[in-house]
Amino acid sequence: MRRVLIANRGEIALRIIRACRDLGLETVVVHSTQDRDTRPVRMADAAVCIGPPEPARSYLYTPAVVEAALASRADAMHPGYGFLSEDADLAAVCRENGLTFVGPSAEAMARVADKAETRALMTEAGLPLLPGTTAAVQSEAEAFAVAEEIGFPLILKATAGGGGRGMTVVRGREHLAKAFRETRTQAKLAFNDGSLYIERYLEGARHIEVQILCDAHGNGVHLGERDCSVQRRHQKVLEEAPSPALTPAMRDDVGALAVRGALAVGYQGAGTMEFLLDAEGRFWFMEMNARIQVEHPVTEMVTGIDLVAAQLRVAAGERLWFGQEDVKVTGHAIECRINAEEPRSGFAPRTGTVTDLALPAGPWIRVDSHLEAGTHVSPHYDALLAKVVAWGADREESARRMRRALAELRVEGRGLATTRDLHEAVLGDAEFLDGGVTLDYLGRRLDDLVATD
Amino acid sequence: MRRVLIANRGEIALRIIRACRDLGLETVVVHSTQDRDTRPVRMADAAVCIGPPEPARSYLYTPAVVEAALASRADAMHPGYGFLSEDADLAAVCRENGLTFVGPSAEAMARVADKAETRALMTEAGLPLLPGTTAAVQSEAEAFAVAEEIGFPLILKATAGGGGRGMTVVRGREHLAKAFRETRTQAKLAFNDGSLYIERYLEGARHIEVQILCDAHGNGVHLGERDCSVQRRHQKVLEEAPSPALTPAMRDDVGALAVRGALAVGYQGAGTMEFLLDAEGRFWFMEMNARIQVEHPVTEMVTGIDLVAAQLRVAAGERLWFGQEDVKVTGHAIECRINAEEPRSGFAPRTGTVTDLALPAGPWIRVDSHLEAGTHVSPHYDALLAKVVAWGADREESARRMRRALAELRVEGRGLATTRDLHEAVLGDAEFLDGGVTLDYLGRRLDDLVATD
Amino acid sequence: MTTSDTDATPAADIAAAAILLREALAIADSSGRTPARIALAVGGASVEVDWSQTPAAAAPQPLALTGAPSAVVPAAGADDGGAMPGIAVESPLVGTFYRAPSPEADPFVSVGDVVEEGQTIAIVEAMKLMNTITAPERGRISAILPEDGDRVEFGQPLVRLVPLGTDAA
Amino acid sequence: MTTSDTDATPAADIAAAAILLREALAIADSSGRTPARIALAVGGASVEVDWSQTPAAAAPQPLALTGAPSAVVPAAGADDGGAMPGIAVESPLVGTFYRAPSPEADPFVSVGDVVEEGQTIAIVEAMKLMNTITAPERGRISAILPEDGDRVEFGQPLVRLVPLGTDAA
Repeated sequence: MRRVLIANRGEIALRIIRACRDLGLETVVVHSTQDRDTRPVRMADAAVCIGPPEPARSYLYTPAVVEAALASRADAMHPGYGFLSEDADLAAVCRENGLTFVGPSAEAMARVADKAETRALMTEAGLPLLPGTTAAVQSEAEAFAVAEEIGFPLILKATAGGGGRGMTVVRGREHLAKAFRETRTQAKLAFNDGSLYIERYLEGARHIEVQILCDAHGNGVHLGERDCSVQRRHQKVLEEAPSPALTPAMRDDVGALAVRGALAVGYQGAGTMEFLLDAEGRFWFMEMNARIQVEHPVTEMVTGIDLVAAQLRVAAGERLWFGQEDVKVTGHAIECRINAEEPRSGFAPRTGTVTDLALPAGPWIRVDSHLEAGTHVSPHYDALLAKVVAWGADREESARRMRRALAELRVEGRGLATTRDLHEAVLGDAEFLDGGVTLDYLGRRLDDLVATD
Repeated sequence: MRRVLIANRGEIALRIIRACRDLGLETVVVHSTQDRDTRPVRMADAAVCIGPPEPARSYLYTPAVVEAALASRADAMHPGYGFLSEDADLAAVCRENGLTFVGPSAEAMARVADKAETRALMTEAGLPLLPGTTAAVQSEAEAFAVAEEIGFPLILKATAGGGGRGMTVVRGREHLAKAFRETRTQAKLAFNDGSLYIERYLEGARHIEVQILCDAHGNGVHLGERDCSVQRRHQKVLEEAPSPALTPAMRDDVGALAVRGALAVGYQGAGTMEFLLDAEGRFWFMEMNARIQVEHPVTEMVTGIDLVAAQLRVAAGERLWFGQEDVKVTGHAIECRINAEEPRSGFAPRTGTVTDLALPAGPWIRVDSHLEAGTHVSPHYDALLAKVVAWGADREESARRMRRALAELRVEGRGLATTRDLHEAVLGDAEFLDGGVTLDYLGRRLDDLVATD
Repeated sequence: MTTSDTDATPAADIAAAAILLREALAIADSSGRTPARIALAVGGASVEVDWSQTPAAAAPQPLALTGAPSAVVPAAGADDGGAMPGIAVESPLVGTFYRAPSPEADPFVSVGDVVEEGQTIAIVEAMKLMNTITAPERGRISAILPEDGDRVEFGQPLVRLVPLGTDAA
Repeated sequence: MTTSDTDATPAADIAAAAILLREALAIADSSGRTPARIALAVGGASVEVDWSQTPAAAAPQPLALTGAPSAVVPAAGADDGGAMPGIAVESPLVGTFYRAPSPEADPFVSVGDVVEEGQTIAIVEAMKLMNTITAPERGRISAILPEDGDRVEFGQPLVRLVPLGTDAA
């Protein structure tokens, strides 16, 4: 591996460039015409314009991405997150064209992509799963039959889903028919696949996910968990590591489950095993993310391990260079996603051009962002502007530093709004500070949090 | 302690504001007319203009600084480094006016300020010292007598010296008279005190300094060492922690010496004990710095301990909240001082207005800097523009990340030049990378390093 | 900004615009604060200079000595009564402004008074030392800016004085 | 920078604008700060100078497909022969530019040729698929920009075409 094509944009493209630099790898970044004058494009060793602003004709268009890699003599491709990152076809096309895909094999990707099938594989591997289906539910009638068996509340999920989209919680029999139809339509629109599966829904649970890393030689380790329970409609807003709800023994247990599950699907690279933690302290496997995740920096800050560099190294065939006993979690880290959205208006996108920018800095603050004065925030792409991450010796210290960092953050521009104030409100909220929250938190407290701020 | 007056400017003022924020303390920053529109002034809770640009009439003018503290109802004063930071009078005036001085007592400061007296105290405390005088040498004749006794090479140092100024190495008897006269004149000009002391000079040594932290209750710990051997005429250019030359046993030994010495002078707060490490692995005490140091971030990055917050906490009377066994050094950190100087022209100052600025960011990079587009770099103040600090799991990884960070750094403006390229050259130099260097390194290799770049 | 009257713009307008521009910049400069934009028009001539990359929010925040009771005084340049006639006599140091030598005494001067060069017009106390503020030249007091007992910064205008020359003008 | 001469702008205005501009620049310069924009107008003459926020050093770096042999091609917009007459026919995708259907065959077109709307003028190969590039309208080829076999980006000008209308103009 010598030259890596980065099939992404924004902060994650910059993050991958930095990891490549650290490893002495050259970088090529692809970009749409919209993104021509952006930091990743300027910072990479080379850049290739692959299409117009619409993702379907640029970042999501496999032939353009692969051709760009071949044209620029890249020998590897890092897909980042989103876009084509969990596309088994891309992994296959890369292999056919002699490109090292930085991620799992096409086969493992395909196994993980179908969330109903993943449930079946994980059941087999002995992971605890909530009652539900391990194959797509074909009809409304079948949905009613399943509901009869597992009871309410339940959740309908798109088998091809991801990023928290295509999910509906159903709290009673009377809502099932409508929810089933609507969710199927959403799934069809969002993922071009209307298949749904059904799972018991847990009230008052936490979202706990385990970072795993596997090499191509059958070795896997976990790097501890992240608590991503501050969510709005299944979208992560703020993440932290470690979870304030876990004991060391629970951490070892869920970590071991995660590694077992990943190895069971023949996974290679960095991935995430998502679990729900119920009020009784039991973990339930939910799904696997076969990519680097937005929130990976909190794990990096508490373990000191560069996950993106690790992805590249295992993709190049390197054996894992450390064992489970070498992974030490030190202190606490919190990440706030600064999105171009207005929480007071249902998180409506608020895009525009950044005319005034101040990114936080200083001790124990890390900011991953592609923003600069003049950056145009386009409605074509996702709303993530910056990830502000704060480390502290303990949770309280990291929260205090995060408040300091948020106070330094300024992203202004006509039409722009951000989620900064919401984060400030959460970081000042007693319920959050006192041991963290469950998944119902933001839905229940949002009005309150954005009003008092 | 509730409201801290910061009697400094530039990056260290910003650093102190951030530590205060983390501790929930209010901040007041003083500034000259020149510094009115700077980041620390805007970021502090309040600001007071105390004088014109000349430091003697503003940052170095004790009555203005103390009056500003009283006027703004501050109850504590943090002096930063440089300016009045090691002024025993300021510590005394603060005490008289009911202000908590963030630093040692006036008495301890006075003991440490006279470097010849410090030598006597440390000898008493059992620290190893190079042959030399423990009182000021009064005349040329006396200097010749001392030289007779301790031999050449020797070094003449101002007893009131600091910041690497007022020192001359004398390699033979024939140079002594002239060097004595000239150094005395320099010391008189720089410190308003022409007293000199004499020490044997060690060739091929390293500069190893130990960070210590003492509370007001007689407890002291050390936070490991820094290697500051990349120097140019006794001025530190690049620092790292830990030193590549120390074994864990050596670290324990020199750390214990440092704490013993600090407690012997009744020290309180954060301080640094400077040693020379000779080719045989022996440590020799040199001097003590009774302030936070420019290079403190490398210690923070490998220990996870906030030194500025710690200064404030012990100044407020808090007992040390951790013991020596709790201090763990993890990984490696390097700091590059980015100065507004041209290494190709004898490090001549190159000041001007910053019109184009890009500060590095991303994983494991910390940048302490007050710069922003539009910042005027004034010849009135020191040349430090930014401290770029990189952490890695080992020395090699931190060096690679530092190279990545330096590549991202851009400070442009008419008339400006920086030491960036020199740092890049050092970070790419086999001699430096292969286990670090001795104090003769930069003098010997400078032409080579700035030429090949 | 384009004013497009097609006739030839009088030379006087051009000269006036140039003068105005230089003046505007000098004034902006002496205020110690950085303008983001200057726009001016004289007859058919208009000029606009924009330093907009200096972020707007980077404008100086209140530099007041907050926290001190009855001591919140605007910083120099922020509101020094610049519209008032006369020259500003500025504080030579940070301290407390007093109009009289002691609480019971009469003020040194009042608005409307004519003072001679070197005459004491106020005191700024710092670290228990009384620093007398004297008139830089003969003139009439047109304004006394801080209240008695206010904390003042270095460079803060204390008094405005309309010069009268050595004889009454 | 745009000098918008409408009808006959009086020479005096032009000269005046030049003077004002020089003045504005000198003053801006002496203030030690770099303006982002200067705009001025005198009568019918207007000048605007824009140092956009994009810093000089931040100007886009070569977006060339470096590393590919004989394939370093300037990016779209960088140097597309914009000074040449005609309209640009741009690449609809990233790929390899070919002037002929096969290495042995004659080129589809040469400079000076007149082509009809829809006529094939080149091929861009991507992922082993041949994408034909056709003339958007009738015209005369005034330039063929990449070399045969060059790698091209999306949007990169390939050919310049001087429209001739449906009949010879």
